[in-house]
Amino acid sequence: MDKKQRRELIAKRVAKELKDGDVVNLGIGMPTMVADFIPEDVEVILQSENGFVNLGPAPEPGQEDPDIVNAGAAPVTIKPGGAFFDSAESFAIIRGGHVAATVLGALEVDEKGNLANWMIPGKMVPGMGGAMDLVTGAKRCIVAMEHTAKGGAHKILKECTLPLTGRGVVDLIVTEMGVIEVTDKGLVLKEIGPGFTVEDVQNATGAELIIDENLKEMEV
Amino acid sequence: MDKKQRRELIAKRVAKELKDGDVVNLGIGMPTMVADFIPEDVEVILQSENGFVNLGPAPEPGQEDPDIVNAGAAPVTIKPGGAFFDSAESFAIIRGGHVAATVLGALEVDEKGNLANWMIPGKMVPGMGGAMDLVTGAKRCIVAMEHTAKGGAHKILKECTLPLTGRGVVDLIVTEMGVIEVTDKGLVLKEIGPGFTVEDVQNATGAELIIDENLKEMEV
Amino acid sequence: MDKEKSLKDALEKVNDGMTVMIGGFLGVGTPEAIVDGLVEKGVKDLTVIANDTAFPDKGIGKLIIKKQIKKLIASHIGTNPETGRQMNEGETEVELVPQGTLAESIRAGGAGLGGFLTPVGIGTIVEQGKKKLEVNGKEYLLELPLKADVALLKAKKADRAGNLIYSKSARNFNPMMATAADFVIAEVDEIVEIGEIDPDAVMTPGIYVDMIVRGDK
Amino acid sequence: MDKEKSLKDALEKVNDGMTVMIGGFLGVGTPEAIVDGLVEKGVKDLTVIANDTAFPDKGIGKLIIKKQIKKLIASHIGTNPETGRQMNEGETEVELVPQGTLAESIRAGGAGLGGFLTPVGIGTIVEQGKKKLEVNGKEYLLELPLKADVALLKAKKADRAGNLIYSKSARNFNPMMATAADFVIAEVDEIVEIGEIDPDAVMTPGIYVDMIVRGDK
Repeated sequence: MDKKQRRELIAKRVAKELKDGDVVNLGIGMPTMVADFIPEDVEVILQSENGFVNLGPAPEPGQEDPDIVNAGAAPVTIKPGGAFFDSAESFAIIRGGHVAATVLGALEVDEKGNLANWMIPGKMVPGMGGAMDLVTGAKRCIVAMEHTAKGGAHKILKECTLPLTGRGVVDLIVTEMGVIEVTDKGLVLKEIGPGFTVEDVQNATGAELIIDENLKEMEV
Repeated sequence: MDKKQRRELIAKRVAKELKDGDVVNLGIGMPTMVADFIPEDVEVILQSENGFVNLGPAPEPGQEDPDIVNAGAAPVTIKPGGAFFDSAESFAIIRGGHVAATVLGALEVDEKGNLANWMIPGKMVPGMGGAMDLVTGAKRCIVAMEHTAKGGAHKILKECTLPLTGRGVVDLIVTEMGVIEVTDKGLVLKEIGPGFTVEDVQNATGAELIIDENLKEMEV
Repeated sequence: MDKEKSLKDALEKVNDGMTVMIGGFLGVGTPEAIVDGLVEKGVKDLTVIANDTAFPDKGIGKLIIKKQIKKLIASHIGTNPETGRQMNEGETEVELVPQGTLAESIRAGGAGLGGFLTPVGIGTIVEQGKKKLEVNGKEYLLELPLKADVALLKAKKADRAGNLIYSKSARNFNPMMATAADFVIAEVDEIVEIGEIDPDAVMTPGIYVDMIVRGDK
Repeated sequence: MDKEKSLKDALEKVNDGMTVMIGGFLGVGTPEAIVDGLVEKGVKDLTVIANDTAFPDKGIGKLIIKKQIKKLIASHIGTNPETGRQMNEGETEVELVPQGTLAESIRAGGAGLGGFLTPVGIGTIVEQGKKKLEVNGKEYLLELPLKADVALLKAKKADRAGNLIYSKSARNFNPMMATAADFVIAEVDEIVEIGEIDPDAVMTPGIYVDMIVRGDK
């Protein structure tokens, strides 16, 4: 798989986690791609933390409205039935548990469900934006990322080393190598990515994996 | 003076305290009458705590809108330039210091500026409604009331005996007998009502009055 | 997804012993058809969170008269003498809360806040049993969030996705209550198709609203 | 009372060393004409409270490039690399705040609250120096209100009384900032007469707004 294929695989698998009627916030980057793979018969309401629900796809070129952008400032649309609101209301929705799921990338995630994705001290400090609110407030937090960093460095760890975005917040990790659930007992490998062995996944992971007794091929 | 004249005198005098551009909340009852005596050249914006600004006078009979009422459920109007909002916003306005003055009646008020106007234990417990928020949040709290209760019982006291609406909140007391400012040193009689002597006012007051060196006739 | 249901469907969601928020200010902005339905259904032992108990023949006042409320959390009961009588005789538990604190507590419940600091009530009996904190030399009460099993709202207009528009001073407590209950039902005068409400004009986003029913109008 | 004034009048209200709130999300909903005026005026040592610093050539980013900001309180600076550079080299003090906490802190400042309890930031460096409280077995951070000397807003439309209507996702932080500053200036695309805005459609009541100026559009 090349990078594009890996990312599509991950986005497709995450899309299957979303249920009809769910209010979902997708992070910028790969998580945004998830929207492209939601089945026709599943109505997911996308929330954009800069202030609206029913986020739609990018407009046709020339049809951009400078006042309708996503949380990454890219031009988007609003679908019928949507609503705009201010930032206090937007985060009342997020913090108040009115978002069924948030999908975010990660720099590191660990077996306690801790998540680090907002800064690398001394190097990259973009700020947490709405990420801390989202991982704390959303009912379900799904990490969507490539399994390892450049050079194969582990991103799924026994314990995060970078400053946390949230403590014990992650529910599910979806990578090109598999689907991992965060449980009280540790990380449970539920599904395995196409072409990988359990050994491959364990070797690419910095924490011990519990292999689910019903381990399946990744459903995409 | 009969009761009606006393109440008009008080309302007229309170009206002179309101300045052009002030946002003002008038309590139900005599305070509401203040609106009738605001000079033409002074624009006061009345706030209604059930959710709007630019409260206007009662509508002509037959023109009532059931969805435009004041905080006492009486039909009113909204003047051009007004705005409706929800109760959280309404009390954000009040608590946040965006109301220049509130005018309320009192059961008791004392020399520390304490105010009691929301319950008589075992007898009348209507609830505080928005009164506690108003006396705490408004920049200025003006008590408008007849100087004594039925039978001449004191209402202006050394110390309130009834459960308080607010501690140290009252700035000014306006009665038919005079205008009294609440200061760090105590109650200062600034103006005296028509036909009364200083002795009359002191006898009708349950706290010691400091007589202002520039004591004047009540301006109405 | 069409959220319009019948009044009967709505009434099935409210059962004995539940905590129910009901919108309105002295009956203005209260879902009268739903309240009438609750009276008829005879649901009892309710904990009701509302600004007031309106009048004996209007709004929440009708639930008081029928003694369907076990506990009331409100800011004002003076316009319905029966509420005061039931309180004084120990028939109904009444917790009186400053109006702004009530509005903010409901908002906090919906917004996932653990509480807020307000200067309102300092030096009064509202302090009783509450934590006091000093911030920058000023004393505040820590007030806690309120939540409910069901919220019953009144709006002027809804689309089928549940986006709501309120009318004038009938807005009052409805928008906060829409955020703070497990199940949210709005009684509305008018239902329009999805897309007919300008997204900038929406006062309560449909994501908060589970069911809409037509009022009598 | 007509609140329309010139851009020059507006700029006179913003001076060296002030704390200024500026609306917008990555430049969308930021008063660009006022920001350009501040750049031209060369006002300095500002404490700016805003969601982000947009881009080097847009919105608040321009004030960063010109080094007019002494301290920044924001949730995100990643789209303007110069902000990060100034922070890392100690040229500009940057306080990063979770976006929802920032919005709520500004709201609390305007609403007269002494603070609020949020679960956001628990277990992270956001905890540092903050009081923690447990409510019903859950841990919360006590976050404090934010206020400013001046708030600079962008709205689509105003009437001469200062009632504001925002456009789509350009609303963002503007409504809260309108409530939390001693002096509030809104840059708007269109000014209409008093009475031309439906009181139910007002997003920021004019009582919060001291001055309106026309933007470039």
